[in-house]
Amino acid sequence: MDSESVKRAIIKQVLTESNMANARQLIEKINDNCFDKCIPKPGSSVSSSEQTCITQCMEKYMAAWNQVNSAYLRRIQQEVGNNGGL
Amino acid sequence: MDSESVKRAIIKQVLTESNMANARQLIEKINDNCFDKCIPKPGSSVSSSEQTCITQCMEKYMAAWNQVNSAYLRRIQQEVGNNGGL
Amino acid sequence: MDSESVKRAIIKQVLTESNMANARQLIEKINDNCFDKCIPKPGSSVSSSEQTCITQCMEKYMAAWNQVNSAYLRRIQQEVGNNGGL
Amino acid sequence: AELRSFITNEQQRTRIQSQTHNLTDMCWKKCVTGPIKSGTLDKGDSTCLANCVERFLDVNIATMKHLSNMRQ
Amino acid sequence: AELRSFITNEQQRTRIQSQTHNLTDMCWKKCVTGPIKSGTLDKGDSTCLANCVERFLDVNIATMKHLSNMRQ
Amino acid sequence: AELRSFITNEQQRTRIQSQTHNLTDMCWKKCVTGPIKSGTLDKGDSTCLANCVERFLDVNIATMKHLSNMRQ
Repeated sequence: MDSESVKRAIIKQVLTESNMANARQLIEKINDNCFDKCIPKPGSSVSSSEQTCITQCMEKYMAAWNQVNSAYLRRIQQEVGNNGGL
Repeated sequence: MDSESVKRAIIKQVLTESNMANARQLIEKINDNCFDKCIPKPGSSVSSSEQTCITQCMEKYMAAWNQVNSAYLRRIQQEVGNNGGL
Repeated sequence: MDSESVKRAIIKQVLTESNMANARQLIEKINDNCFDKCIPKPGSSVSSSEQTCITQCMEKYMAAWNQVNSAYLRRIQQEVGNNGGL
Repeated sequence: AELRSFITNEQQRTRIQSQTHNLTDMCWKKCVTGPIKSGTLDKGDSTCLANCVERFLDVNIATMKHLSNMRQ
Repeated sequence: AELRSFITNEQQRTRIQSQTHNLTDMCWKKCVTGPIKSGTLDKGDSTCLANCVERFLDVNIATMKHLSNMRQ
Repeated sequence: AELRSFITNEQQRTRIQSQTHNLTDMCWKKCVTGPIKSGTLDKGDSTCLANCVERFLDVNIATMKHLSNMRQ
């Protein structure tokens, strides 16, 4: 294996691990927040209205994540522009 | 020390550390949840009714831990039986 | 570099890192608790009453930290005096 | 090899215990809401705790299915 | 050198993503307070989330300035 | 040897500071419940914070005694 292939392998490995860690954190937060919101009193099964709530909650939480991410990145850019650091 | 003794020593060490970490986590959770529940307004000493609450809360929390643990293990077994993984 | 200078350099490095970690934790807790308390409904800018609340909250939080720290240290000393360990 | 399988089992046991601590904390807050009156779980607490674990894992599985469908 | 700058960028990206998870969690609890009625953010949620991020960072910057003034 | 005892002391100081951060966070939430009206602790806040630390440590010690009695 030449040094260029080693480099590409390392980059691929780091990206995979970083994406997995990000997905894991997102799943944890969705579970905690949507369970809390949609299932205040856990019964003997997930009712159909709870199921609807959970599906909508997941989509809404991911939309919230995307919006927070954009707002955060925009602000970081702006602060870096203003005085070279957050 | 022969390799069999080394192995046994490692196993003992790992088990001890794992049990200590488990006990430490349980103690932390009991302290946080029972302090929160039994001492809403901390006074100049622990009153006798607060003391009763704390002792009962500890026992109840440990009973809850055992029940959650069994329910969790039962479900993991079931999911593994259904499709080979949680 | 002689061994005495190495030692002093290590001590300085450890102290700097430890103080930075402490400051970072304090800043995180102040941000979380004062944002929560002073900005219940985030608007399009920080209002002047919110700004006053935040400045006072920071000072109050640091005063609380100092008081908790003293009470904690006093109790540790006392427990060590009583039976040689917390 | 024997040692390796011991370590693997131990790591799994540690993950399960740690998840049990989180589940107990969360379900305790959801189910044991009144004042403490005894050191044992009454019928209502006990049913709620068992349902809480089951329903949380239902949500967990649903989230992972949803995300893996989205990716395809 | 190329690899090193990749690693540095990745570390920064990880910090930003991790901070995004914390901010989303906090602002979700502050802004999405009613029952879930759809899978999209309505206008009110959306404005609140954007303001929540901006105001939290304002507080963050104010705290760091305050502490660094104190030290001098 | 001198360096080793410095490191041991530092580790203890770090543990105490970290525990102080957790205690302050918890006791702040329990004791400072109204709106902020000044940058100093009033008498009520101050008494509550001191009691909060003492009572939390009482509970802490009681839990450890209880668990160690159970094991015997």
